[in-house]
Amino acid sequence: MAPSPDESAPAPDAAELESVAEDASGFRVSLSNFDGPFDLLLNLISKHEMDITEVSLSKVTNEFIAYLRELGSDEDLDETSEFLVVAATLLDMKVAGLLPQGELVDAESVALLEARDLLFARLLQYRAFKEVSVWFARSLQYEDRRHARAVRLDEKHRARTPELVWTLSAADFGTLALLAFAPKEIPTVGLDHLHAPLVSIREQAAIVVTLLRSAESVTFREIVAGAVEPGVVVARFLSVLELYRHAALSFEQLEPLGELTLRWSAEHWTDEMLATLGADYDR
Amino acid sequence: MTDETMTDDAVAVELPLTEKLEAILLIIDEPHSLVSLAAAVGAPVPAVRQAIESLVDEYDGRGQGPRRGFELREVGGGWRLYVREDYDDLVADFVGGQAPARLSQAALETLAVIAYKQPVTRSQVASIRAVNVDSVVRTLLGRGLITELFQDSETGAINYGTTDALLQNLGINSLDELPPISPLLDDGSEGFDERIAR
Amino acid sequence: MTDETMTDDAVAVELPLTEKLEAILLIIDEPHSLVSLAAAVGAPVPAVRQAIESLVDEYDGRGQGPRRGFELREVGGGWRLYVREDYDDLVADFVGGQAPARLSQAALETLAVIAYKQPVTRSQVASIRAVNVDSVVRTLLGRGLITELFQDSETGAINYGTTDALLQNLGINSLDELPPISPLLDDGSEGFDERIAR
Repeated sequence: MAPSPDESAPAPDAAELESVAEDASGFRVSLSNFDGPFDLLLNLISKHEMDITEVSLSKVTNEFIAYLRELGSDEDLDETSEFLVVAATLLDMKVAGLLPQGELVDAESVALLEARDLLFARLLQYRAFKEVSVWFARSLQYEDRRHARAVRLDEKHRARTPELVWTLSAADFGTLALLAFAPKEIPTVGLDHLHAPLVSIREQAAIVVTLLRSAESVTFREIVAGAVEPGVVVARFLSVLELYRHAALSFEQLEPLGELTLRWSAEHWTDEMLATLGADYDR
Repeated sequence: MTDETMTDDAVAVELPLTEKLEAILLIIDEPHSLVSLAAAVGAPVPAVRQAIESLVDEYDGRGQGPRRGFELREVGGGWRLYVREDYDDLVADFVGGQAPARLSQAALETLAVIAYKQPVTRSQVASIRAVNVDSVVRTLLGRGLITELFQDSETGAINYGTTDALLQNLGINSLDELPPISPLLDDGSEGFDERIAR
Repeated sequence: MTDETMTDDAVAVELPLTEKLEAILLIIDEPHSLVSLAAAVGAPVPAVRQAIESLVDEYDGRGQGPRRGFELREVGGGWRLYVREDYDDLVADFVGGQAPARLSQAALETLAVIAYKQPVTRSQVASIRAVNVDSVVRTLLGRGLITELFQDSETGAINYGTTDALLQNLGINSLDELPPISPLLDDGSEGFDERIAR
């Protein structure tokens, strides 16, 4: 993967922004071409000609999130939420990529690795089926052109079939028709329970700030104590990162993988700053 | 072979007339006249006549190969493949074994759909029943319970309807005497057609 | 020859197996397995297999007679007469009519998932494709390409599988002829199915 330090970044980024901007107008129209989140991911990955296992995560994540915003609220909720699940996983992976290697090997990072592997496994699987569907299309198309003998039976032979035994009255027939016309609803299971509620980084940051200001020092473990939703834990960690960027806190970690102790160190902090916190994740 | 014979057109012309005729004969239901066959294979009638005669001979075992279990016969001014008469009993036994005396539930339900929705195409029936109905429709046709009404001029789809034989079986005089089921018919099928169309 | 061969039964046996098979092949409208054909002509399966093979050769011009305009193909688990490929265009022109609507990309992918993962429920397919597949499953059911295999006694979820009609439509004889797909699939899906099932 190309190194992404500052000096080489601007040029490709600019070019990219352009291409994305170009696509953006077309994308809204062609959104339906992407049949599901994996389709979109594959498309983004192939656009950058990247190997599926070495995806430049932040690039693809940013575009995926951008496209996700275009989905809008009028789309099928089920489908939109599938996109959200993938987006959340991508974000997790992006966050993991921002961290120094080997710093986190606790339950959370293991879960993150699992989520990443899962996403890759699903993508690979989806890609395999997508590829083989080309064979299906070709075979079906070829066979469509073939002509098999399917000729009605000769009257002579038809006459030799056993006489039909008919037992239905007209009323029976009507009942049968009711049965035949009853819509064959395929029972569906709602997907609603699969979708975690959206977590706001800003809201979580407010909690983190309150916790930090209320004590001399707080460990990250304490900050996420009681958080049941993985999304909340992720959001609180993201807000810690963001607050660090704003020099609002300092942290201390005596040994790798050791306890992460956080101290509030903001000199000029106003609660208004919360409003813009994590804005990067909106884009 | 000259260069010319290597072009697509030339190769197509090279294909034997007898084989072309056999291809057409394999898929036709009704006897076709020499003129009609000639038009189908794009050859002059005398050549088609000659080719047909040689096929008749070959199938009857007067050519190089063995006799076939089918024959090419001229009936009512047209040509068609028929099972060789020697095998009529064999075929009758086979057909008898294949066709049970009672209609299956699937066949009865398909018949009901056709009875209430006629004229109706196979794909319309298939979408209402949410299953493929091709073989069931053939069975019902074979039993004379339904018939081909007309072909849609635009789509070419065949529309089916029920026959008097069904009315007799049901002991009624006209379709009007079928028990009414209209309310459900409208609700159920409408929404469904929309869904399946996607 | 002894007197015994003059009884009706014996005469029936005398008729060539290939001809009997041709008679049956001419009237069937779907592929029939060797076993089914053997039952129809009253001959042991190995003999039928041999006779079918010799018919295939003869139609293809590897026998004594000329090549035929039709061929005998093994498709969807059975044997059936087809127009020889060379003449598909000729026959298509003659028959007219429109080609059946193509399957959408979503339907093709769903079909592929069901073909390789069967028996499989809709939610399992949906998890692989990460989209709702209900309407696509309906379309595939309507085309007769997939069928409901059984209902899970615990969850009530319907398990789907492919049909012989699909094999015919693909021009293959069994699921074994599907192209192999990445071995990665097994690993990925196992863990995933468990997670998504929650």
